Amino acid sequence: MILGQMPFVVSALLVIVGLYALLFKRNLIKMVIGVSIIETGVNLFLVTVGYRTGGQAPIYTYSDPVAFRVLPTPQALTLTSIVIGLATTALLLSFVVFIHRHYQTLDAQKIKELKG
Amino acid sequence: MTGITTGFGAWNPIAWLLLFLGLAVGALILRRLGNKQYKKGTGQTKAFLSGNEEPEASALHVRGAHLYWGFVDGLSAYYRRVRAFHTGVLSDYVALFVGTLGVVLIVLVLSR
Amino acid sequence: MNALLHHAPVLLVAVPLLGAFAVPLLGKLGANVRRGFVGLIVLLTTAIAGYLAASFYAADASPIVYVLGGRLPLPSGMVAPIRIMFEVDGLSVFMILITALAALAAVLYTSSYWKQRSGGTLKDSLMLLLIVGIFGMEMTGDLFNFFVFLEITSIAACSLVGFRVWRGQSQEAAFKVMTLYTLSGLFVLLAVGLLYGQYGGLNIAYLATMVGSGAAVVDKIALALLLTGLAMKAGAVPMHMWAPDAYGEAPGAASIVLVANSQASLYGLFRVLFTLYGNAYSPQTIAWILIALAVVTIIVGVTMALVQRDIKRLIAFGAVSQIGYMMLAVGVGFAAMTALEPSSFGFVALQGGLFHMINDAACIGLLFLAAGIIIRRAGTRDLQGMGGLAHEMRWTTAFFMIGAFALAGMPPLNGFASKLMIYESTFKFSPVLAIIAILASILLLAVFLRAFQAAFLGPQPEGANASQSVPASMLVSMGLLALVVIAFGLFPGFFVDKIVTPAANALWNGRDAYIQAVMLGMGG
Amino acid sequence: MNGGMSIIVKTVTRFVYALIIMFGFYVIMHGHLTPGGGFQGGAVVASAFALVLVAFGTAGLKGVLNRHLLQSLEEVGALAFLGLAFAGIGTAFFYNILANSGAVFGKTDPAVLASGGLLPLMNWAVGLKVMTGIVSILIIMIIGSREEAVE
Repeated sequence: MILGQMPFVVSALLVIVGLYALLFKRNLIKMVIGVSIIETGVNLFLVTVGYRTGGQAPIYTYSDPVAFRVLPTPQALTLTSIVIGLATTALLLSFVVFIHRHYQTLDAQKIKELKG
Repeated sequence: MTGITTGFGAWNPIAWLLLFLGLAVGALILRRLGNKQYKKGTGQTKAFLSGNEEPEASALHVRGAHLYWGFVDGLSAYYRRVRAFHTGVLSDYVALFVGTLGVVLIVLVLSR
Repeated sequence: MNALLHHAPVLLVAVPLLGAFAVPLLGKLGANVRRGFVGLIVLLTTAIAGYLAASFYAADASPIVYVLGGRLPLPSGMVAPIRIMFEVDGLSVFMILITALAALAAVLYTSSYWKQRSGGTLKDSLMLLLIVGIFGMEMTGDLFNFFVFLEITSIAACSLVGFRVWRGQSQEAAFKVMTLYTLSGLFVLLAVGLLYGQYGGLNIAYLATMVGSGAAVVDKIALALLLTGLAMKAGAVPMHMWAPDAYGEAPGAASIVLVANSQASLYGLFRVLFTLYGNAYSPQTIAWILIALAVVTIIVGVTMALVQRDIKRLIAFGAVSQIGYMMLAVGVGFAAMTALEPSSFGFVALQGGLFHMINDAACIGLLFLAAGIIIRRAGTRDLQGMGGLAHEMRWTTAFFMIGAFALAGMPPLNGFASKLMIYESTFKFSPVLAIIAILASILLLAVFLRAFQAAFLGPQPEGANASQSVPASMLVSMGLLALVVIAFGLFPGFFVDKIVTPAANALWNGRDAYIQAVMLGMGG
Repeated sequence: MNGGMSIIVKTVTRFVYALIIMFGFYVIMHGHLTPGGGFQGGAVVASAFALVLVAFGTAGLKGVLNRHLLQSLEEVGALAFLGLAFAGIGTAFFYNILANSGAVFGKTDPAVLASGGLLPLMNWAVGLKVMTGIVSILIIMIIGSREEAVE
C-alpha cells in the first residue's frame, strides 16, 4: 500500500527539489534545470494518476480485445506536457545565452537591472 | 439606453455633457462680463515674484521625474519599504509566488 | 445554424494558427506580401469574432458547444465526456471581443512599426500565435486544453518580450517572465492532474458536476494551485513583479496583446471560481482571498506607478492596479452571489468588473501605443529626458490624454462608467474598500498627469530627433481604440446591456446552462 | 568545437547515426499502431543530427543543412498538419475523413500500416516539423554560443 504511493511521494519530492533549485541556486542554468525537474515531477504525477492495477497498455494492436485497458488520456497529457516542456526549456536556455552575452554573468542575484 | 443605473445611483453621460456644456457657456458669459481695462505687455500681465525678475519658462519647468517630489518624500517610509520589496531578483519573485501559494493553500484547507 | 456560425469557435483558433505557420513562408516573398497577409488574417479573425458575437447575442445567448473531430451527441456509453471541446458562453464571447479588439489594434499599429528593423516575420508569427493561445484559453471547455493554450500564450508572449535581443534588459525580463509563467503553468497542470485523478475527467462542465463529491483536501489543493497560478499570470500583487518587466520590455504593439493575455488568465480564474467550483467550498473565504489580493494590487500598483521613471513601466504598474479593480469587483460579486441571500449589488459589481476589463484593454492599449510613439520620438524611455512633444504631435497628445483620463475614471469617458459601478456596489458591500478604490483612482490620475506633463508639456530637451513623423497606421490604430473609449463612455448603458450583462449572467447564474450544454449532449 | 571529439566517438557515430534515423522514421511511421508517433520519431531523428553535431563539431553539418531550408520545411510540416485538420471541416475540425473508408489509409482491420485514416499522415507532418524544428534549434544555439566565444 505504501509502496503504491511511492510514485506520488517521488513526484512531490521532485517538485520540491526543483523549487529548491529555483529559490536557492544562483546560477541561471541551474534554475532552468530546476524548472525541468519540477516538470519531470508533474509529468511523473500525471503518469501515475493514469495507472490502474492489472490494466493493459492501450495499444490496440497487441492487446486482447476484451482486456482491461487503461485510459490513454494521462499518457497523452504527459506527452503533450513533455513537448511543451521541450519548447520552454529551449526558450529559457536561449534567453540565458543572450543574458550571458549582455551581462557577462549568470548570477541570478546580479541580474537585476529591472527593479522598483 | 445611454445611461446606466447602479441600483443606488444613475449615470447618464449625455446629460452630464449637456450640463457641462451649459456650465461652460455660463462660465464664458461670466468671463465676458469681466474687466478688459488692463494693458497687455506691461507689468499688469506679468507674474509677480516678490519683485524679482521672472525666470525663463525652461528654467522653471519641473521635469517628469521631479513631479510629486513632496508627496513621495512625505511617504518615504512607505516607499523605502515597497521599493526594497521590488528587488528584481528572480529567486525573490519565485519565493513570493510560492509563498502566496502556501498562504492561499493553508487558508483554503483550514476553512470549512 | 449555418456552417460558418457552427465552425466559428474553431475558426477563431485555426485561422490565426494558419497565419502563424504561413507567415514565415510568405515572408520570403517580401515584407509587403507578409504584412498584407497578416493584416488579412487578423481582419478575417476579427470578422469571425464579430460575426460569432453578433449571432450569439441575436440568439438567446445560450452556450455554444463545438466538438473537435466529431459532433454532438457524443457516442453513447461514456461516463465522462472524453472529447476536445470548445464551449462558448456569454463570458467567452465578451473576452473574444476584447481579444479581437486588442489584436486588431496591435496589428494595425505594427504594420508600420517595424519597417526599419529586420525580424518582422518572426514577430508577426509570434503575435498570431499569442492571439491563438488567448482565443483558445477563452473558448476551451476542457481543463487540459486550457493548460495547453496557457503554455502557448506563455511561450509566444515571452518570445515577444525577449524579441529585442540587442537589449540586455529585454532578455532579463523575458527570462524572468518565462520562468514564472512556466511555474504557473506547471501548477495549473498539477491541479489538472489532481482533478483528473479524483474524478477521471477533464471537461470543465463534467468536473463542475463532480467537484465536492471526492476528497475535499484534494479539491482544495487543486483550487489553491489554480487560483494562485492564474492570479500570478493576471498580475496580482505580490506576484506582479513580472508585469512591469514584461510590459515595459515588449515591443509597443505586443504590450496591448499582453494585456489581453493577462485578462485571459483572469477569465480563467473566474471560470474556475464560478463555473468549476461554484460554491462547493467556503466561497466566502475564496471571495475574501480575491478581495485581499485585489486591495493590495490596487494600492501597490498605483503607488509604484507614481515613482516610475520609465514611461512604459509607469503604464505597466497602472495596468497592474487596474487588474486589482477587476478582481475587487468580481470578488465582491462572488461574495454577494454565494451569500445566504444574494443581493443585486453583487450583480452590479460583476457587471462593473467585467465592463472595466474591456475599458481597461482599450485605455491601457491606447496608452501603450502612445508610449511607443513617445519613446520613438523622444529617443528615451526616461520621463526626465523627454518633454514638449505636444507641440508637434497633436493626435498622439490627444489620444494619450483620452486614454489617461479614461483609465483614471474621469467623466464622461468609459473608465468612469465602469468604476462608478464598482464603487457603488463595493460601497454597499464594504465602505472601506470603496474608499480605497476611489483614492487609488485619484492617485492614478496624478500618475498619468505626471507622464503627460513629462512627455508632452514644457520645452523640448536638447537633441530630440524631431524629424520623424508618426505613420498613419499608428494613428489609425490609436484612433480605433480612442473611438472605443469614447463610444463606451458616451453610451455605457447600451454596451452594458448588450455585451456585459450576458457575460455577467454567465457568471452569476449561468453555471447550470454551461454544464447542461455539454452533459445533455452525451449519448445515453 | 570545430574539431569534434575523439576517433572512437566519430567511428561509432558513423555506424550508428543512420540506424537512429531509420528507427526514428519507423517510430513516425507506426505512430498510429504502436507507442510513439510524430513527435517522438522526429525527436529521435533530430537526436541523430545532434549526435553528428557533437561528434564532428559544426563542420560536420556545414553544407549539408541549410537553416532556411530547415525552417521552410518546418513550416511545411505545420501547414500540412493544419491542412489535414481542415480536411474534415465538413463535419468538424480534425474530423478523420479517411478513417474506415476502405480507401488509401482507411483499412478497417487493426495492425495494418494503411489504417488509421488521417492519423499516419498527421504523424508524418508532425514528424517533419519536429525533426526540422529541433535541428534548427540546435544549429541556432550552436551559432549563438560560437559567436559568444568570438567576442
